[in-house]
Amino acid sequence: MEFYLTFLILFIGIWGIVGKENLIKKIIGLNITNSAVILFFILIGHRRGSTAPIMEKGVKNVVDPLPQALMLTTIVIGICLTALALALSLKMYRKYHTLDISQIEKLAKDE
Amino acid sequence: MSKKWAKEILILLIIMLLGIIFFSGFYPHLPLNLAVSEHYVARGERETGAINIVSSIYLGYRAFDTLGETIALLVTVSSIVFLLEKKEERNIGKRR
Amino acid sequence: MNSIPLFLIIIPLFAACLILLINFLKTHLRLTRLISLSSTIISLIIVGFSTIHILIKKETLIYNLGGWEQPIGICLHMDGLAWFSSLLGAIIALFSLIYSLKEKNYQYKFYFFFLILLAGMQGVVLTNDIFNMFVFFEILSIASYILIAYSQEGKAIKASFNYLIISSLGMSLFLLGIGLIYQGCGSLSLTQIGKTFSIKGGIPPSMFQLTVSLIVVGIGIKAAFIPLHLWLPDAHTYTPTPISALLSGITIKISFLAIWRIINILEAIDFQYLFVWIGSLTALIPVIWALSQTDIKKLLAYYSVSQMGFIITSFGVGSTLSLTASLYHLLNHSFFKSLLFFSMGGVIYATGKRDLRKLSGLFKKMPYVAVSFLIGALSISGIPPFNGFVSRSLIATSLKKYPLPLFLIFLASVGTIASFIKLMMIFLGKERTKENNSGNFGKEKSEFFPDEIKKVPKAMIYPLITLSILCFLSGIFPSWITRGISNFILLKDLPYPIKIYSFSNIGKSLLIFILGIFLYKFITTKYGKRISLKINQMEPGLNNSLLLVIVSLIVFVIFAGIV
Amino acid sequence: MEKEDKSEIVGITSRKLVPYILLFGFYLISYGHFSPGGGFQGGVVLGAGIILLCLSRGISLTEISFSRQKITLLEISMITTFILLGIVGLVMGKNFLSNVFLGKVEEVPTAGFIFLLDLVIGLKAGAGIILIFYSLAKMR
Repeated sequence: MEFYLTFLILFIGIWGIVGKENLIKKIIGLNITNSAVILFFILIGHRRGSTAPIMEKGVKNVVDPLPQALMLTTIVIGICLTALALALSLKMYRKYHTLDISQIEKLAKDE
Repeated sequence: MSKKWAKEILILLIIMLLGIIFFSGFYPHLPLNLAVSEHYVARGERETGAINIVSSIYLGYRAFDTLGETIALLVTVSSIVFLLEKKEERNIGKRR
Repeated sequence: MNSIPLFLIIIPLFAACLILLINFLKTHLRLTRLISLSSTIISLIIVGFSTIHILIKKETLIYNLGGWEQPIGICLHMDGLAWFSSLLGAIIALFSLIYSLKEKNYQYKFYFFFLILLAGMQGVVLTNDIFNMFVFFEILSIASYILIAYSQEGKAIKASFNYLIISSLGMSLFLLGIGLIYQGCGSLSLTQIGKTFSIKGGIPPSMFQLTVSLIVVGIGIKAAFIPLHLWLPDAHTYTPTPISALLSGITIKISFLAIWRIINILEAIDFQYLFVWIGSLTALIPVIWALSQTDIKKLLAYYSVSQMGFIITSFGVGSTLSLTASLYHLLNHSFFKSLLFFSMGGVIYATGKRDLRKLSGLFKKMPYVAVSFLIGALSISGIPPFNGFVSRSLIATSLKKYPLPLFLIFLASVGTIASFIKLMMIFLGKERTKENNSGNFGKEKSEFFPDEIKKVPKAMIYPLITLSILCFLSGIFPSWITRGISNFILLKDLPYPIKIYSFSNIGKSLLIFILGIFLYKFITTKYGKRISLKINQMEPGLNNSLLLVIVSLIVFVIFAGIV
Repeated sequence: MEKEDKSEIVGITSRKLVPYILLFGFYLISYGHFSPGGGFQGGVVLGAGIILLCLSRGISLTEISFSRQKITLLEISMITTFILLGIVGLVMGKNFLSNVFLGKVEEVPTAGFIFLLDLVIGLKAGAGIILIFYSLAKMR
């Protein structure tokens, strides 16, 4: 059941990227898609009634550690993409003084 | 104004279609075979010395991913510094 | 000798960190150039050194990182296909680095990003782990985002932002595909996935199709086939010339080879059939836009997409001949595409102008650049002695069973010839002196006068000459290279000796040439110019291209279901 | 972001609080292999500490103690040590990035290789976050 919720978040993120005109809203949509994919991965490795994979004494059934290790990498890559996208939109705002992608495309075309 | 609404509805329709495809192609109750993660859980502590298995995976078994990802962070930081530095800072680098 | 794949990735990375360390306080530009040049040459030597193991002994080099075996840890493997792409990447990277030394004195950060781009490319090709391929794809794209926005003009930053958003959407889809694969077969190493992740192995067919289409669309954005290519023309025009040569020469090919490897491993045969149609459409549609372009680099960028269409179509057919033809055309396209980008970069360096209408009659001023451009233009339009002709006729022979895609490719090559005659007019057109400065497209008065030309430096000419020699050589020894590709790289031997320089092929290319001249005559008429102006207006914005990515994912899944 | 429009309370409390945040960050890094935590999370906490300092006392003051040059040097040296640690594995005859000195698990910080990599990544992630903040915040 939870898997369908992560897909719901994924569709909201995709709608944010595709539907929105504002640059910052597109970047927020990008973040939502990234977190939806991370949630999906964590849910793949989840098993009912098991604890975090820290092997202290007497810890028996443990959640699958591999997706969690992969998601550390994906989170950092999500940070890199967001930071770069923000820097690029900052530069575009300094040049075109608008954050609306269709305006920017019009201004850039007749430059 | 109507053109904007038509676009919104088109996008929502396409995403609905995407939803149907995702739900049809996805099977949550698939029997998972966990040969690899069983190995990590069972022998992770002895082979890498770390009790936190997630640390032992992303720093021991798959340390190459982490190297690649640190390189990604390094490239992002130096590109942001390159993009957003002001003109006079760039000349300082040259003059010295 | 198994550690060759590791050194191919680590040497550019270590050189990049050294560059940062050296230039931390005071910029030493000469030392930076020395380091980047030597590390590219060393990685080229290492690839050359590895040919003994891979080609002659036909073994694949496996290197387990951290000492752990196949599905537990990450391992790098270098088989024929990986050797082919890393050799290609090393050669073209060396040429664009030599080219960039004299073109503009770039800051030290340019060489840092260049080396990271090179390391990312080698990494994608050499890993045997699907998540590690995702990480190296990210490194590759982050380096190419910043290199596209290097000149910091408005258009370059917009192009880089478009590429960033579309490609990160694609990468999230690719990651979803990896998640489904992990859920299906529990391990991430490609050889393990090949054994367990298949419909026979208990994976429900609809999940299999969803996974394969997620991965193909996710990586396909970087390989730029038809609905996903809208970011490419802008991205490859506003980058510095050595980088646009590297990007369209190698990066789109590496993503295509990654798709090739994943589809081989997952044995998704019905997907391969889809590529015939996608490839032929990719070959034709960008040509229509390219004919109406006036910016010389944008025209070349459209042709990278269309030539990728040739490669994808012959990959789609799936027979031994077509796979060899696809790899052969991939090799040829890297050579003549970078040659064309370098020569156009020479024109821009000398005259400072990018507009087709304002340039004419430059042959006498820069003979080397003109001659090498002519060789590149002749080989891309498939004129007999050059390599374009060989691989295109191979693709045509392998497409016998699909008449309509063959016809689309025929139209695409006619369009190619038309626009490259248009480009040749830069060099062969009338001399422009102060008196008769009437533009060769009618009345526009061009303010370009011949005496303003800067001399193209030697370092920019050497890559041009060597690449044109390579184009010529790979056109003359077709049978030697085709047998080499099929026996050593694909490990399947060709069933029958192929006659390439046969009368039917030469006749066909002659027919295409004549039709191309007629099309060129048609474009330069008033009526033709009005159509091209209308086509130019139909630039799809960022939102439409993102929507097209999602639509193509849906189309992929539905078609895979039917076939 | 400048000093004058800051109330004194924020300045003083944040100056007192930041050392503990940094301590917690180092705890997360050093006990990453032992308890939940790890390189990146500790590094981000370190970065957040310095950013709190910037927000509360203004960037120009924080630049005095944590100057941009020092942090760039930290970041570059960390990535080079990461690659050198990998090469050390190679030199010792094992494969790249392999666990060179496998310390005994009982004593706390002798998880050997993992702890070193944790430390390197933590400092690098923290330095990266601070540098991104410096560049983005200085853009008027």
